[in-house]
Amino acid sequence: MGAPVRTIAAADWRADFPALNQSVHGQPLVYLDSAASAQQPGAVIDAVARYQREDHANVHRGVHTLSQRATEAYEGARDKVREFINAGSRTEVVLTSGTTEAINLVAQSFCRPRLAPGDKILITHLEHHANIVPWQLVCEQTGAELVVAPINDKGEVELDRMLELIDDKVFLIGIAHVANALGTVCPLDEVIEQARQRGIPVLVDGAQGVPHLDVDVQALGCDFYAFSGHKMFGPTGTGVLYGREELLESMPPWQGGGDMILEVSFEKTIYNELPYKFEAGTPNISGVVGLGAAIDYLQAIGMANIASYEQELHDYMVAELQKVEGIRLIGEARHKASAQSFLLDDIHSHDLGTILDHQGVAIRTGHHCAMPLMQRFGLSGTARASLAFYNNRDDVDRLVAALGKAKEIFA
Amino acid sequence: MGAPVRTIAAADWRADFPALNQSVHGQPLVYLDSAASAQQPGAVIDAVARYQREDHANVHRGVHTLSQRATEAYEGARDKVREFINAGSRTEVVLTSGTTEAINLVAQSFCRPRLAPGDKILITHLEHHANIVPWQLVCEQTGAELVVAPINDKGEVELDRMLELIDDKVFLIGIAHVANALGTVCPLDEVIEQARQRGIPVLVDGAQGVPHLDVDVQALGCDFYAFSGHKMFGPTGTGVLYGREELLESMPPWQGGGDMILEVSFEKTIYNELPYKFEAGTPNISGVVGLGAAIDYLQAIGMANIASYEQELHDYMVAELQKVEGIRLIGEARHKASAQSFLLDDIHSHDLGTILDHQGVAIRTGHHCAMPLMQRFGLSGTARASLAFYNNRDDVDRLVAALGKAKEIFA
Amino acid sequence: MTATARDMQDLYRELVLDHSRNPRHFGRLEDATHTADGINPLCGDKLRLYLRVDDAGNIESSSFEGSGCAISVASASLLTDAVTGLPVEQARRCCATVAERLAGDESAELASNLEKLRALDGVRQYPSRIKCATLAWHALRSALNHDAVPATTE
Amino acid sequence: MTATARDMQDLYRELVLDHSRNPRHFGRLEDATHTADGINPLCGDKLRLYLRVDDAGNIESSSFEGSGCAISVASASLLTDAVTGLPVEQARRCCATVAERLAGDESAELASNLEKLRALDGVRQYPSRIKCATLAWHALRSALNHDAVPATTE
Ligand SMILES: Cc1ncc(COP(=O)(O)O)c(C=O)c1O
Ligand SMILES: Cc1ncc(COP(=O)(O)O)c(C=O)c1O
Repeated sequence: MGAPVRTIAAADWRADFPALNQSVHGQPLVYLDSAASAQQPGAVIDAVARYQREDHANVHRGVHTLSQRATEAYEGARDKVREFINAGSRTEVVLTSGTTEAINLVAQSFCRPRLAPGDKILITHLEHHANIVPWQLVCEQTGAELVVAPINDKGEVELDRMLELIDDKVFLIGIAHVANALGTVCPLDEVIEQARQRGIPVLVDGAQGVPHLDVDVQALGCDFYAFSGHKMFGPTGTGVLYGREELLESMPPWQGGGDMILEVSFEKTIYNELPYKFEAGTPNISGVVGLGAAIDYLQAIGMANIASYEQELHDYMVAELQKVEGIRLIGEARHKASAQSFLLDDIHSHDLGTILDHQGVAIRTGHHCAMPLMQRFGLSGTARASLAFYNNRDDVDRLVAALGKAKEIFA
Repeated sequence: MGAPVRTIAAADWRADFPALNQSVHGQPLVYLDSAASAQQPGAVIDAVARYQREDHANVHRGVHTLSQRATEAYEGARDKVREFINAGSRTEVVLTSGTTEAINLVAQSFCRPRLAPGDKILITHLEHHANIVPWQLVCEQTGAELVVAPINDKGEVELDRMLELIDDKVFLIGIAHVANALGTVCPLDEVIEQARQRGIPVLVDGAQGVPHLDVDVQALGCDFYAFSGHKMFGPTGTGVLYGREELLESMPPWQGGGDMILEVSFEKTIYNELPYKFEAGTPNISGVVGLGAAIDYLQAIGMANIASYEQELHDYMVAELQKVEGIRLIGEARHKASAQSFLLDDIHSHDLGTILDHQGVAIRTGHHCAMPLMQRFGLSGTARASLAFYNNRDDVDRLVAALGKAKEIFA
Repeated sequence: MTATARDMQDLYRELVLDHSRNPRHFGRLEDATHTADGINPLCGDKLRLYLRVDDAGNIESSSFEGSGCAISVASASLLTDAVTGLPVEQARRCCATVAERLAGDESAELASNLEKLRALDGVRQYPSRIKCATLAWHALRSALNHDAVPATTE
Repeated sequence: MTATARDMQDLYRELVLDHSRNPRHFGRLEDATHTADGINPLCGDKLRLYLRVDDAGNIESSSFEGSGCAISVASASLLTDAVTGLPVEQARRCCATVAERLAGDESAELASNLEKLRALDGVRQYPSRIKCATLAWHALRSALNHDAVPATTE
């Protein structure tokens, strides 16, 4: 469990992140794009480099010392993940290349063999493409139907209407923990509660949940929870699919190769136990070692501390942005985390991005891999500032000042 | 093209690899397990760390400076891969998490939608599980049949019999460039020539080819070529599927998510162009940057130099091993690269591995993810020493001396 | 004026802002003989270009519609100004010249009809924005080639 | 004698080498009442354990067949020596004791029938080999539980 909640100056943490200590276009960098990918603390960068300098070998099948060390490092990281999200068992922690692969795995291995025409996959209107396209593909392959729960003008899931859509034809529900484009925190408890009553599995896209909230998959009661290492201050090419053991057991392997089998002959192949059944081939060993180091780093601060620090900073950002003349906030849900989308006057978000970058302020612009959401708001894109615990009020002030400059240029 | 062939002391190169400069059980490490996973030069380790310290952000969709730098680094590495294997175009270079994913991609996206009962996939008896199980899975899914070309007692593909098996029912041929367990270099030219005459696509599993040979996919004339970064001195979690553009164009996407689409709506999704259509989600950016650095490193030495240096060392290793009383070499193909499998007296390979490790000599023992091959030889496993260009004659001498100690203990 | 503002005004020159706010030849061209879509997936710019080519092979008129950033809209607007009246072959050459110029090739001299495109020179310092500036020109080439798939800038 | 040889002789003690070369109770047990497979996927060790349990719940006889490294074969051979004649419940407890002992728990005292298993203490320094030493004991537990799936050591 995390450390007790305390108030700490973000500067303490910021200094741990080498990439934040640089200038861009002659200005100290203000990094407000963590929702796309987060920076890494030096501890993670060093853990990966140290692993490569001292311990690297292939895992699982080696009797020699380096292979043994590599296996311990890799499997040790799995244990850290288990503890971090409070999974019941390490067999429920499947290591993947990212959220996207994790969701595709569920679509192809859990859903594809069982879906029939008339079945439905239910998602919401604010999902990232990673929680849309895999379902579109499997619906096309099986004749099932993709059903979309609506959102309101604030960017909140319309809970009542979503609950109404949960009928016996729904085979699986996919829902974001936190929406990447708008920062909306979704009503997981209510959706999961209703789904459970009908025995419908729920996959939570936790890519934006894990970096900002204290996640406990058993308390949530979800069946699958997917997230990415690179959004939680770890390496790219790493990710996790948490799955309830009973469901994972029932699924055929997705990819074939080394490590996911116990025994291969041309006549018959016996698959390995969980979680290895779903980890074909040499895994991203150094990346997973880095992911373990990221978890150590986060645990030392405590996710509850991070969540409360960020909440305060998010509120400050929203308040400051609202003071900017000509701004239009997109996404005004009651519960939000990290991200805030907006438009300024009639300046195209892409132009805004360039002008802010020129002042050292990095934001993301465009559709944020959530085109249906953009269509819902009649937009082709937004500007989005997203926070991590290494940001502070100065960063927000710099953002606001930079918006002022943009207005000048487009005056 | 590589530098002109010259003779260089491997010591020059060895010093570039930090992990090799350590002791294990009090003895200087002799690393003879590169076929499982290779060590990285400092240049690769540093490139990854530098990228994380200075340039990291998500790729492709960002307008700000870091995102721009990350995109250039990532796409720049793709260009290096293209040049390294002489692909015709960067659109033919799909970045994957490894050989295993690359082969699964072809099985699922190229084969699955087109295979019908009665069709055949032809492989050989010396394949790695990564070039067996994906075909078993897709055969099960489609009713196609997996056909296996035999090998002889030396561990060579029986070419005549393989060519006979290439009939019009063969939909695709999967064959290793170099067999990982035995080191056999396969007769690609003849197989590809025959396959082309009948218009049958050939996938080459190049996991053990690329680290040791000068690979030119256009000269080979294969349709797909798959390999892993971690076996060519780059990071784990990276790999490449080279595919001829015409074939890649004809294939539906495999995984869904961000980056592999141009436009998403709930009604209709337009997939992105090659190679992005096959790269769903945030890629392993830092890993690919490291892969690019590995290629730079290899190009500076020249693959032709590496191949000729290793050939000489391999011959020396075989000659020295043959002098050991009680040894039985497994794999005596005329053309070999890197690996040599063997048995010593009736010492189980696992025990041998421990005894050698205790003397600082790291080899691999067991089935090497090639169980059908082991069955072919009536073995449950072998000991395998595999070379890279950072090994030298001293390493071989230490191996031979360590085998002597093993004989003493089991005397 | 700060350095930032100055640099930025080099990118967002008066002419660019003017063309982006008041794009010329904006809208659908009835009885177009050539048309093509341009998509910049990175930032969501989307435009459709229309041309009417007469029997002699001259571009009689041109127009575009769609939405995008200031740079892509201004570039499309400048394009329609520049190519209207040109023989097809000359318009094709313009695509190449502009692409080279925006990619930073100083030797790519701009013919008089392309003079105003100098206003876009500022993008050269912003690699991610070059694609915005060239989008319309890619679409022009597609239109002239009667390509079926949308031009993209990747 | 070199340090290496000494350390290695701590792992490969005479007793271990003897049991691995001349495994006791090797072969199929006809009229077995309990049987289980053990697989160590990491190194290819594979064995099948047979037990005949009488009506009073005592292990009347036991045997094993299969192939594996010296450690796993010796451990299986020692197992059959140790559990033959034991009541089932006591054999079950042995599985736990041996597992703890091999995992390095010094306090896991070995009853007299398990005395000889001290010979395997050397594996504790070789984490990858502990699985070899425990494989047969995992299979024993599976057999007593009548598990359908092979015991593995992961
Ligand atoms: C010949 C061969 N093919 C495929 C693979 C699988 O590569 P990876 O585990 O990197 O996906 C290997 C590596 O073990 C190999 O040696
Ligand atoms: C909510 C959400 N889901 C899924 C993803 C996909 O994650 P990745 O690209 O790491 O696979 C992202 C990240 O872009 C995201 O924000």
